[in-house]
Amino acid sequence: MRGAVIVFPGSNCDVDCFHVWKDVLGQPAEYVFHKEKFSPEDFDLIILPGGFSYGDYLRAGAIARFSPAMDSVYKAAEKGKLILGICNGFQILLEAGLLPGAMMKNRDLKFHCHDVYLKVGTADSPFTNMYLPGEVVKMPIAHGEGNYYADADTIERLKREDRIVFYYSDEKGNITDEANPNGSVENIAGILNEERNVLGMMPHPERCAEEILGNTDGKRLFMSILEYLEGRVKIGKSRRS
Amino acid sequence: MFNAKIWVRFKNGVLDPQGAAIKGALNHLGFEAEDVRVGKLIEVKLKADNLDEAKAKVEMMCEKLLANPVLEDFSFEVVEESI
Amino acid sequence: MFNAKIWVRFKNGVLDPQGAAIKGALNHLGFEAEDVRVGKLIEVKLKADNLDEAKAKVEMMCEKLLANPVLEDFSFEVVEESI
Amino acid sequence: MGKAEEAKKLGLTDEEYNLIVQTLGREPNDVELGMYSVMWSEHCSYKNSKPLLKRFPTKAPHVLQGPGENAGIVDIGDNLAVVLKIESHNHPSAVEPYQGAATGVGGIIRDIFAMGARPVALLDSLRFGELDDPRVKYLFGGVVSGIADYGNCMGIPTVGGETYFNDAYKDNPLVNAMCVGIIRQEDIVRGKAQGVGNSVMLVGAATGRDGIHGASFASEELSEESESKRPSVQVGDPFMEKLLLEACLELLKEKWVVGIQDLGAAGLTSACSETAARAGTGIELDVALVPRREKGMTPYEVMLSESQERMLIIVEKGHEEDVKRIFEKWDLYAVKIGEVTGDGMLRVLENGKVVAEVPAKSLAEGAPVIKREGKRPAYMDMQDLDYSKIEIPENLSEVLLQLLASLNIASKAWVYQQYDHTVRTNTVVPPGSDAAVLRIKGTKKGIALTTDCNGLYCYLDPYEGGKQAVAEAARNLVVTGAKPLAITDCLNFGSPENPEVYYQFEKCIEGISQAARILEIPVVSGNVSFYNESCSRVIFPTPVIGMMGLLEDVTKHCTIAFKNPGDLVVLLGENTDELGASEYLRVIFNIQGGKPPRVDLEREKRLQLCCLKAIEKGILSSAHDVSEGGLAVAIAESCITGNIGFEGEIMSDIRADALLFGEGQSRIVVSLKEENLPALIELADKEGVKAAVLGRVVPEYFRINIKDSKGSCKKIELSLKEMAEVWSKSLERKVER
Ligand SMILES: Nc1ncnc2c1ncn2[C@@H]1O[C@H](COP(=O)(O)OP(=O)(O)O)[C@@H](O)[C@H]1O
Ligand SMILES: [Mg+2]
Repeated sequence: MRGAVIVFPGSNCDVDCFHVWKDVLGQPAEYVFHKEKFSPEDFDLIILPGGFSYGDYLRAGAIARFSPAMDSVYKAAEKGKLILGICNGFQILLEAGLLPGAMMKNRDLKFHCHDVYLKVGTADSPFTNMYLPGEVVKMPIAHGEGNYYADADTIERLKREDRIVFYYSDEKGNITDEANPNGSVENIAGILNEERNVLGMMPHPERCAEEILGNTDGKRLFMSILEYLEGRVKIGKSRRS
Repeated sequence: MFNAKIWVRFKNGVLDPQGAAIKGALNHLGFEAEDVRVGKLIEVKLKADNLDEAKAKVEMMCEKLLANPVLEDFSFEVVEESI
Repeated sequence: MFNAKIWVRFKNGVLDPQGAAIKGALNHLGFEAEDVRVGKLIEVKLKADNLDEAKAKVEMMCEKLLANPVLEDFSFEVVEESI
Repeated sequence: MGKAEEAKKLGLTDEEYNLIVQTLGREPNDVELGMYSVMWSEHCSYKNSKPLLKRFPTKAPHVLQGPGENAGIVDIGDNLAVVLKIESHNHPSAVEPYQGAATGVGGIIRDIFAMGARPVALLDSLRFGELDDPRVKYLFGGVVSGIADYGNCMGIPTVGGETYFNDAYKDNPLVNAMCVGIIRQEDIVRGKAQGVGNSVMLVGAATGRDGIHGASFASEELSEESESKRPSVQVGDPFMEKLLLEACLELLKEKWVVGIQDLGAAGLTSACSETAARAGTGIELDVALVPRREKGMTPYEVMLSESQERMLIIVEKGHEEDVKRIFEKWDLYAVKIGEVTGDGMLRVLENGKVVAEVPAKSLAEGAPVIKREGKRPAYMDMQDLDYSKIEIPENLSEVLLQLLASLNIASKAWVYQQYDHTVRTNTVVPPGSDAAVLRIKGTKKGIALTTDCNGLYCYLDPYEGGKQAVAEAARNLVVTGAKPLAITDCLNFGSPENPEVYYQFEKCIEGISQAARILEIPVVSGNVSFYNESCSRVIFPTPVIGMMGLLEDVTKHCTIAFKNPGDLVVLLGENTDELGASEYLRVIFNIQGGKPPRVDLEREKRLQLCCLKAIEKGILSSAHDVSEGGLAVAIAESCITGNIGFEGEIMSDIRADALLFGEGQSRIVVSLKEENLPALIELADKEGVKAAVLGRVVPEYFRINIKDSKGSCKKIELSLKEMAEVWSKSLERKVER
């Protein structure tokens, strides 16, 4: 399955995402430079990687969303292609309006780089079908602006539509304020769009997808994508019927 | 040439972590700060044919890029540069 | 109660990477920005006995905490809160 | 004012000024004088340190580039090489901690990609006064976030470092940054302006009035006046540097690139004169062609500006457009500012008119070397301490808790969790162990990295302290399973004009050289930072050792954490009756004195070999060297990081506190499955290393009994939870309060 990794000026997890899709999952991968457009037909999966696009100056993701490549991302999203935004990629998706809400500085104003526990909110997605709902997994975070904000109506809707993919939790799956590294509303760490083909998340699954790195919890996210793309799982039925 | 001063503030109701931190620090230093909000001051020098056009442009800039409507409000002032 | 508006700006000549990036983005979007500088707008609500005291306090806050004299200048306005 | 007078104001001595006049055959003009004054400052010229630095062993078959270039290069096989360098940014950080530290990181990264290498890791070695002082707290917080913001934005993981607090650094903190890169050997480029007629191009950020005279600033002691010199601090733009990095690495794949040099201290003056001097050529450039950020800059300002995020590139004539094309892709400019000439002169024009003309070699390498005499500091005679007068505390458990809470021992997670240390997905052992380990994608290999130095040891005995820094750095690599390959050093000292400081400097270098020679680890790059003092205090002599080692098979790496209940815990090496210079004396008795622990280098070498072999054989579950806080702290750290307990008994006639908390060298605490013990003993016997079982890994609690031959008995008994609590939280509590 053909994967694209968009390279914005200041992206720095582009090589990591590329490496996972190509070397760990064994799938064809390509970099797309932000100045290029592409056709939605060219790729099955489009990854917006982490980093500091345009230095995160002004607001994280605010400037990157105007890149020519983003025009193609909008089209691809519309066509139902899978879009995965990790960290800065998530921030760009929010700024671009492909996902609801906004990102603020972490509440303690510090960059946080460490492992967190995540409770899987929904496994009913192209990205998480290999996890169990309610399961607790461990992934690293590395961000200074991961404090997710949305108004109460939006949150209500995200919940109703089962679009919250990960919550920051403790090791046992309790969603507590202590387990919230950045102040995100309701400990939200990742969300889907309405059509469930766009995922934005702050934790880095690509950094925990190999044995040598001591944790493979993130690999299942990429395997889920493959399962879905290769037609072995269907999603969304339970809710929409 | 026109000079615009743009203020971008968090909306009421949005918790401002930087403001909270500064408030804490100010009170620690013995100032009695009741409330602190941190926003951005963006100064733009721009070309336009006249003041109205300049204002319209600045408004557009804010809507498209400088402020995030989910979180922020903006206001601005534009003056013609005296040469 | 008094309301202070404080503007903190980079000194002239000091590199403003944020401003440069925003200028690039604005021009990319077709706005003709000649120059962009980004500063902070800090709004503080504080207690003081009178306007002069409030002003003196704000000046001190800026010097001690809000502005970094190595790189930044500040200016401010204080008004008494109308109740 | 006469020229000679002006020269003095700029920091040049009479002798230096006369030499300039003699070299030029005339009086220098203002621009030339400015250029000389920065290039001949200690910071750029190494005039006080050059002769002593020659004592370092710098050669080995695997050294591809030793000192003298932007960074050192080491062969690691598979046609790959590791590039490494450390640098100080002490004075800028003392004045503006955030930007000072940030631009320090930016500078060291440029040194690495100036060799053509992809930077893969950063380390930071930090020293501050005690955090009770609000200004120190401000400096510490600013420095850590400056490093974080720059490194994080660049996407280069900061995987290690050290953090010490001592009043000696109160006025003058130390901020040393190290960067490590990886390169294919055929891609190595050097900073040489070769080929007469080739084009000299400037790329990256526009030039402003930043940091003019920064190099001379770094070569003075800090005073009230330094505050007024503040405008010389630059602002870093990591986003610009990230683009510059990508553009340069893309460019350097081209065969027609002749040389590249970063612009650091002394800006264009330094970059041009050094590249020309290395190649034996000259450069002619026109400052009017240099893109500016500010209006009205004079040639003097353009030549001396230390604006960050710029590089000088020398390309074959005719390829200028190709360079521009690559930089345009990254939205950066590239401008031809001059040409390589054959006359050895650095000729500066402004709109075609000559404004300065000096021999490049004289600028870059001509500063007269200053020979100084050291004098043994008087305080060294007071180091003899009579320990018998120090009473062993009753409650040793309490002592251990106090040590674990000491900021020099407690976890540094508050620092390194602000650094992205996992980006690039190579970090196999993150910060928190003795050294970081990174895998090298596409090979089976890994590299291990550390920085080490104990300033108090170096203060009390500069020679032993220098030796110890190398031994400890090597030991920290070895316990991960890596064979030490190369040193990069950052020598932080007070004013060399003070004979006692010069003595410290000379002795530290001797100690480092001796250890490097016996442990067979060459010095491949480094940096000297003098004048780290204020009117009230001189810093401890602090020669920070950055070291890099190689693991042939990265899957065999080892960490400090105990892993399995039931594992045996064994001490490799011998306990000694040493208490001097220990954190124990400092924390419990407020004594900074005594003789620092002595390293027997031959014994150290055998110990390291034994540990390496044991890890290679796969018989160890964990390995952790004994350093600050001694044996008890080392065992406690292995417990806390493994979230598991220990129970053991030690028989010894060494006084209890020296046994538990003394910092005797050449010791490693390992844990292993019981069935592997015979193999370890056999290995230890063969290498002539003592191995003694200390106890076992157990769940949850921590208990050490010690007995002497007279049957008297002492013990430490703590719960894992209380130990973990103080060790993990002390730093955070102190900074955030
Ligand atoms: N400033 C820092 N930046 C990054 N990592 C740090 C820093 N200070 C300490 N560390 C990390 O914390 C751990 C303990 O450091 P230290 O006590 O100096 O170890 P050791 O005594 O083995 O040399 C190491 O992994 C080190 O890399
Ligand atoms: Mg150690």
